[in-house]
Amino acid sequence: MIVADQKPIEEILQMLEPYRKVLFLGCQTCVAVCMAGGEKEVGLLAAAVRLARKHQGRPIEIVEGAVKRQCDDEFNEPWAKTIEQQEAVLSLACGVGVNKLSERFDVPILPALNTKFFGEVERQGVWAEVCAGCGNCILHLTGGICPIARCAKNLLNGPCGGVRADGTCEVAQNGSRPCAWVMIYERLGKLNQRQNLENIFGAKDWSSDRHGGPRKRIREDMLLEG
Amino acid sequence: MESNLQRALASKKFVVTAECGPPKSADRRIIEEKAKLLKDWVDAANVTDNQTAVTRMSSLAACAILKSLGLEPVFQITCRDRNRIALQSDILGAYALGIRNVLCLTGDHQSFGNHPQAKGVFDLDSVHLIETVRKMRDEGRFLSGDELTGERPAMFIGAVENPFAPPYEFRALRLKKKIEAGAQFIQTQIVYNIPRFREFIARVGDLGLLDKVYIIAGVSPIKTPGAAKYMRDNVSGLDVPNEIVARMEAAGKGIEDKKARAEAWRKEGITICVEIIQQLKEIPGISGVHIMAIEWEEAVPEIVQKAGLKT
Amino acid sequence: MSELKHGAVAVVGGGIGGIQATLDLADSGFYVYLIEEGPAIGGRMAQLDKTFPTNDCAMCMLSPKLVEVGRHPNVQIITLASVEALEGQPGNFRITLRQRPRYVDITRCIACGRCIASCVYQDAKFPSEFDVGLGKRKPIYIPFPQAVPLAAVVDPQTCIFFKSGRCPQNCLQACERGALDFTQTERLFSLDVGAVILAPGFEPYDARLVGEYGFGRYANVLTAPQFERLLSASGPTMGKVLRPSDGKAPKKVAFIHCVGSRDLRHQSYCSAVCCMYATKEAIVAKEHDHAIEPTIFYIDLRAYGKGFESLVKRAREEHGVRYVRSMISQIIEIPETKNLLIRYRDDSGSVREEEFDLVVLAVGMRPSTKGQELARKLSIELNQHSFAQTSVFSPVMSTREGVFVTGAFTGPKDIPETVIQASAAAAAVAALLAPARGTRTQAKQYPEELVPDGSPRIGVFVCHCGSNIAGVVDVKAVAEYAKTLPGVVHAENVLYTCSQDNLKHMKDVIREKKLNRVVVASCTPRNLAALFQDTIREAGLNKFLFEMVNIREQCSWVHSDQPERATEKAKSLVRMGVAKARELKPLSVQSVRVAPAALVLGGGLSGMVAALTLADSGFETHLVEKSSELWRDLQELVCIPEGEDVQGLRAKLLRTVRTHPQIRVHTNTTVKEISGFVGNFSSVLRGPQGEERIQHGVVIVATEAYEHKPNEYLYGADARVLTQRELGRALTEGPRVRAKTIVMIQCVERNEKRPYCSRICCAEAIKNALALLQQDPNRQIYVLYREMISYSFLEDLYRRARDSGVIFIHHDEQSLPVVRKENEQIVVTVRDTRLRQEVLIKPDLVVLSTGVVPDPYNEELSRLLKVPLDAQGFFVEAHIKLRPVDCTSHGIFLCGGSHAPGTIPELIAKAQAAAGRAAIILSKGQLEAGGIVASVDQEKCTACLTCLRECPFGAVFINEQGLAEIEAVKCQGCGICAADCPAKAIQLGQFEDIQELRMLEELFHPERMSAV
Amino acid sequence: MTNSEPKIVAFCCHYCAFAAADLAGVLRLKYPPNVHIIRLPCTGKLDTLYILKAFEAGADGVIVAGCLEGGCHFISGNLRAKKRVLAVKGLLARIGIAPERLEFFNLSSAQGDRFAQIAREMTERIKSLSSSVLTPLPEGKG
Repeated sequence: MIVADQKPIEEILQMLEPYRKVLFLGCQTCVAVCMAGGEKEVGLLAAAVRLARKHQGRPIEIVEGAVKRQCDDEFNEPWAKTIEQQEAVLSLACGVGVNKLSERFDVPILPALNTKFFGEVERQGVWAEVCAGCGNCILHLTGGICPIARCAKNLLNGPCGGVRADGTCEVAQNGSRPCAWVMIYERLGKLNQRQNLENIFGAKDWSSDRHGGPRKRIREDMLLEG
Repeated sequence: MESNLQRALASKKFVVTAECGPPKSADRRIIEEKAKLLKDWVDAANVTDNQTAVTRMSSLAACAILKSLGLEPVFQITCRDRNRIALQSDILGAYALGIRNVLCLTGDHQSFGNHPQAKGVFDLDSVHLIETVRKMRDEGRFLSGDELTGERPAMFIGAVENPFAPPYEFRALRLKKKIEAGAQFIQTQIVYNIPRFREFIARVGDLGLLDKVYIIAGVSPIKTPGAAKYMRDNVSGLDVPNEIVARMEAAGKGIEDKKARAEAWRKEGITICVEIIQQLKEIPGISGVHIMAIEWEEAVPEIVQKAGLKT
Repeated sequence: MSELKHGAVAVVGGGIGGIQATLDLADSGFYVYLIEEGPAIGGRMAQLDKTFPTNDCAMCMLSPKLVEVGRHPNVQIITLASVEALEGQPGNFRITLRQRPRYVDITRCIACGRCIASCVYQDAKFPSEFDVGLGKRKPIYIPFPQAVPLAAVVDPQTCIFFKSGRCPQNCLQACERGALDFTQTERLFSLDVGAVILAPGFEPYDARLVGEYGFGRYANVLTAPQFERLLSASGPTMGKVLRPSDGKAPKKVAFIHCVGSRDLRHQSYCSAVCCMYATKEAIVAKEHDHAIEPTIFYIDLRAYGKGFESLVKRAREEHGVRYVRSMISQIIEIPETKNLLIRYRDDSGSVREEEFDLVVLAVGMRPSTKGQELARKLSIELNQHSFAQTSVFSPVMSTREGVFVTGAFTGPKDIPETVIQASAAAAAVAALLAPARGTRTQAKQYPEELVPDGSPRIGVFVCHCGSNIAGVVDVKAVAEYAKTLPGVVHAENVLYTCSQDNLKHMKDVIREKKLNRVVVASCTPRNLAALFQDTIREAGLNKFLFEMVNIREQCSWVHSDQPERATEKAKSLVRMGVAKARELKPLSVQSVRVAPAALVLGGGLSGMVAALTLADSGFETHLVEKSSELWRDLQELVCIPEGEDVQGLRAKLLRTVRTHPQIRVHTNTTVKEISGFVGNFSSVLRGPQGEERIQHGVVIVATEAYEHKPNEYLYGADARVLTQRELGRALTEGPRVRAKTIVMIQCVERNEKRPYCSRICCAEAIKNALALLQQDPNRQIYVLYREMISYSFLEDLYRRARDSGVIFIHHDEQSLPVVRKENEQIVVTVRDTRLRQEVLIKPDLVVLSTGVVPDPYNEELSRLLKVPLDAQGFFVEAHIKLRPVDCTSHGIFLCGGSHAPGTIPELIAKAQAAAGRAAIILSKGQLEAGGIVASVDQEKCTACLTCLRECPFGAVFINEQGLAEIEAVKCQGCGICAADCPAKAIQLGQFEDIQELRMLEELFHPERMSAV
Repeated sequence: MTNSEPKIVAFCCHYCAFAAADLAGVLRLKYPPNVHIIRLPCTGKLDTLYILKAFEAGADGVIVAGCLEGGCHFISGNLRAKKRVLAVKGLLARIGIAPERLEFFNLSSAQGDRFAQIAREMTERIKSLSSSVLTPLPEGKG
């Protein structure tokens, strides 16, 4: 799932400063699951912003809503009329939703969230990045643990010298993250696949990552035109 | 054989290298002073590449200065700040400036330095970098396969390894990968824990690697008990036994005068370092020591002398 | 017994035990007369501030139970009554009661307190029974604020009217309800019942009898029950710990253990609860006033129950409670300061004197005089300590058939043990009277529910409550105001909303004005909401179309000094109530059929007893045992008590279980899967004949605990080192033990990992020691121990062992005994804390008390049943005090050693209790699901799993569509899921967001409303 | 409303805090009338939104009162509520509302006096805060 974080309220208030009539539009998919932009967060943020603006003596009128998935036009369409009546829309979706709304509507679409990463739920309230979406998966060789996403230095040939004695990564504060390569080493041991580590992993072809420029995926057989 | 360091190692000499950190300024005199301090005492000097991710004078430039002063430089180059295009370009440039030794590292993470906001590059890892330099030198090709159109950089290729970070059993294997990639000499993390280092060397021996590479063990004199404790408790990848901390503490015990106490510590730090070097000399397969007297280059001559390494 | 049995039961004693037995029986189809000697039910527990080991608030736990009993349709509470006689036989008794006059009609009294305020005694001057004499009351009083029945009572002993006949009787005039009646007289009457449960409880030992402690003479020596009242927020000092002598806060507080207990001059037995309640009181005192420095003087610290050990640990480590192992022979009061001087022996053995500001005597439990009288009148036998005589194998049966005994009447015990016995007694009664189940109870018939259509039509009833509300709040203005609120079509004032005539009036108004919502503004919904809900239901409205506004306890009573503002507030509260009422929705309650069968997991002693109890109550029971035999090994799972024919018990149980028509025994069988929920479980059993699916309404986990096999003290390495069970086996089955010198080591391998007390080992060691001496009186037996846990009557056994020459050597937890071999001679050394030196013994036999460990199979069961284990692998109960055999997951019950270690009578009672609790569900036939439960809007659910992870009751599941859904039967209605749902897909009935938000919106906006 | 007392909403759980408020009444204790109680089955039901909505509706202070720790009738509802309140306090501070206006309390059903005391304390606390919740900031930060 896409994991996002709500922007600091100060930043949101600053973004909203010029506007007096705004739609707060949440997204009920990934960002709802990671508790950043679902209907509940829309309500909370709207209440907080109203309070803050009242406090500043500049009340704001907020319409609240949430759609199933902001990354699809069809879900956003029922809101078209409302959106057109607003001075701006504050999107509580990931960056995709903000882009999508911006492509469709001539109203400023403001991001309420910082979109962070693809993540797993480590436990309730904790999300962790485990996939970098690099476009060239090697997880079958690394015991299902991704060194691109989970090693701070994207190392492909084993851990650097900065592994703490307890096996955690020195980059993560107070041992909050295990070294990906220690994990890979142990996991491959369990799977009896340590031989995977003996050969050199060649330099990665980053052109499939976003370093190759914005990416697009096309499935010809699903195209409706032509 | 264009590298003096390589020549010294080939002649079975127990070599000494030292670290020479470039300044956080454009002042070449600092390099000159350090070069003067080290020149007669070491076989080569490593120039660090924005060590701990703190921005300093470029290691390439500092190497060139050392070279001009007659001190053999080891050009440290990290993957943190350059992609494969820049890395290869710097290797070519270094060679053109007369630099013959290169030490390939991944580099400390930018979050530790003075620009934690920086984007870390990490296009390649150290193994890839070693392989890339070897490929340019031996095959005359860039990493992509594209051909060099003229002189190849005949570099003496070095790498590093840390025997003191987990998973310990994996460290020798990782060294093997580096050797297979093209590493000819290895400089290790600072050794304080001799038994653990012996274990590591034994594993390296088991893999049949001791004949294939020169291993230069890292050492570093400790200035104060505080520094010892700090390294023991806070620096990941360093293994400082309690016994060393205790020796440092004991050295200053009962000395009231601050200066005298600092001097006692300094002496003990150097003594410990010398003792470690002497033990390392006895380990088969160790070809030399790399003295990391960070911002304490003046200790190097004393250590070299006391360890009986000056011939 | 050819006659039909009666479906009614008399429960004598309204303490927690009587209450539990009453509720269990009333919930399973029997009519119960709850007979209480005093003016209110609640018993000793009502007087407690907190309960160990969790330090939960006693009243918080008890009060809902009191209310439940008070309004249970199958319960009649008879207060101020005692039993005079019992005639007849099991199934057909006639019980005769004598009821003293209350002088107050409880059907009219509303506990407003006007009579009390008007009493000629301006100040309360008589010692309050509830506050153990520390507080004062008047001759007319309400026993305590949460009392049930909640009504005043007149004490004729102190009332001027009765004493002199010359009293203006202001109270009569003050009462607006005409509830007082000084013409009431004593009444003698009889009831027909099928069985009787006696739960008269205990009395605290009279500390006056222990003269050396000066209780009654020294102002600052209190008993523990008194101290409990000082700690209580509703006690005489409002929870402040103050010295009686000068009202100052004490700093140094001493607790003296075993006052009246373990002492041949008083009571020889151990009172079983004092060690823990003193520890609790010390902690709570410290929490109330951090400056207090508690010191506990004890002989043995008996922390033997579930969670006790950790409470003591917390007391020592977190709260700094000081424990001193020393008997106290005397307390001396210092006349000037009224401080108290205690002389004791400290750790080093030297005698010290220390001054304390306050001393609390941990008085023991003694059999109540009422109980002894009861026994005489009912011709049941008492034991040597004057507690009810029971047998090891029938722990809740008296010597008279059909009369059951429970709680502290059978011996000193704590609340959970009492509750377990109460449920066990109820289960035994339910089995005895199974054919008469449902003959005395009636299900109420309601008219068909009207479907609310169109806009809200709200009726508002504003209660005067006599002058309780109307004396402060301008209730007329409130009703007038209510009329102006949108949706309100009717508003009126009522003198007493709860009176029978008004309830009828309400129903008429609902019909006449076609009301579809009702708001009652009166007292707290905690007491009467159910009554009003029932009333509107009788008028055809869904009972959830009701909202109650509290303008008494939370308005008129707290703002009587500001009547105008109280009126304003009452208006606001009514406005909010109406706002919520406009949004109310009818909630449906469905009946779910209960599969009338039980699954009992574990075929040991507990499993067999549970199965038999269920089967005797008429329910099909599957008894599943993973090994090849039921109760395979006599000694392995239970500690055999001295002189009891356990072999005979086992044989009898095996025979009855095997031949019982309602029991199906599945040996060599394990459970492969369990799905479903309370009332409707579906399980697959895997046995020798393959797999079988069974449907059942309840599950009882009855796995036992095993003796721990140690790794130290040469066990397994030398044949002369045995465990207690192995010795027990040798003593009963041979070969003959030849040793002359024997060392027994207690608490073997009880450590950080296994910190709990196994409860049975001390008694087992003593029993074995006595048996060894019986064979050969010349033997030398040493028992090395940390604390001797010979609680309750086991103390007598302990004393007998000491008298017989067994040498008990105490050692510290830090200096454990050492066992080694020197040239084939076993040598045991230990540091004796009393002698303060190392002792060396060369025994021929070393016997290890290793404690018990839960069945490792629990882990699998825990996974299958989705019920938690604690860190040691024991099952966790729903509530350590009041629901000791229930699981948090409804429909699953616990007994056996792997819920908690116990002796045979304890295990039997627990098994009966679990079976009884389970039988309640089975006897219902149908379960109600719905009402105030959460539900998921499937359109909105994003399946984020937050609710699934958070639900404390495991009520959430992911359905076939991959979305969250809530099992209404399991949902308890807390609303945690609704509050945290990030998609706002979950709503809790009766507490929907829209309802709550409307209340908030209108709270401070009266102007908004007047515009409508 | 003509009085100057701060307006306070108290979200109380049914089993403990609401019962304690009842007990305060039974004991005839006194506290300021502007404390209005909203009953929840459990503080676990307290949606953080309710707190903000209470302030929006004009409350000057909000009390959330649940059972003692370990004493929740629904096992963990009060622990959840406590965390939520902590989070909202942080948010309040950042939108210019003194976090002291919101407080979480644990109390048992036997603590009638404690309830009255809380009601009085919160009233005093809020009175002592300089400005009312929604008074515009002196420099309406534009």
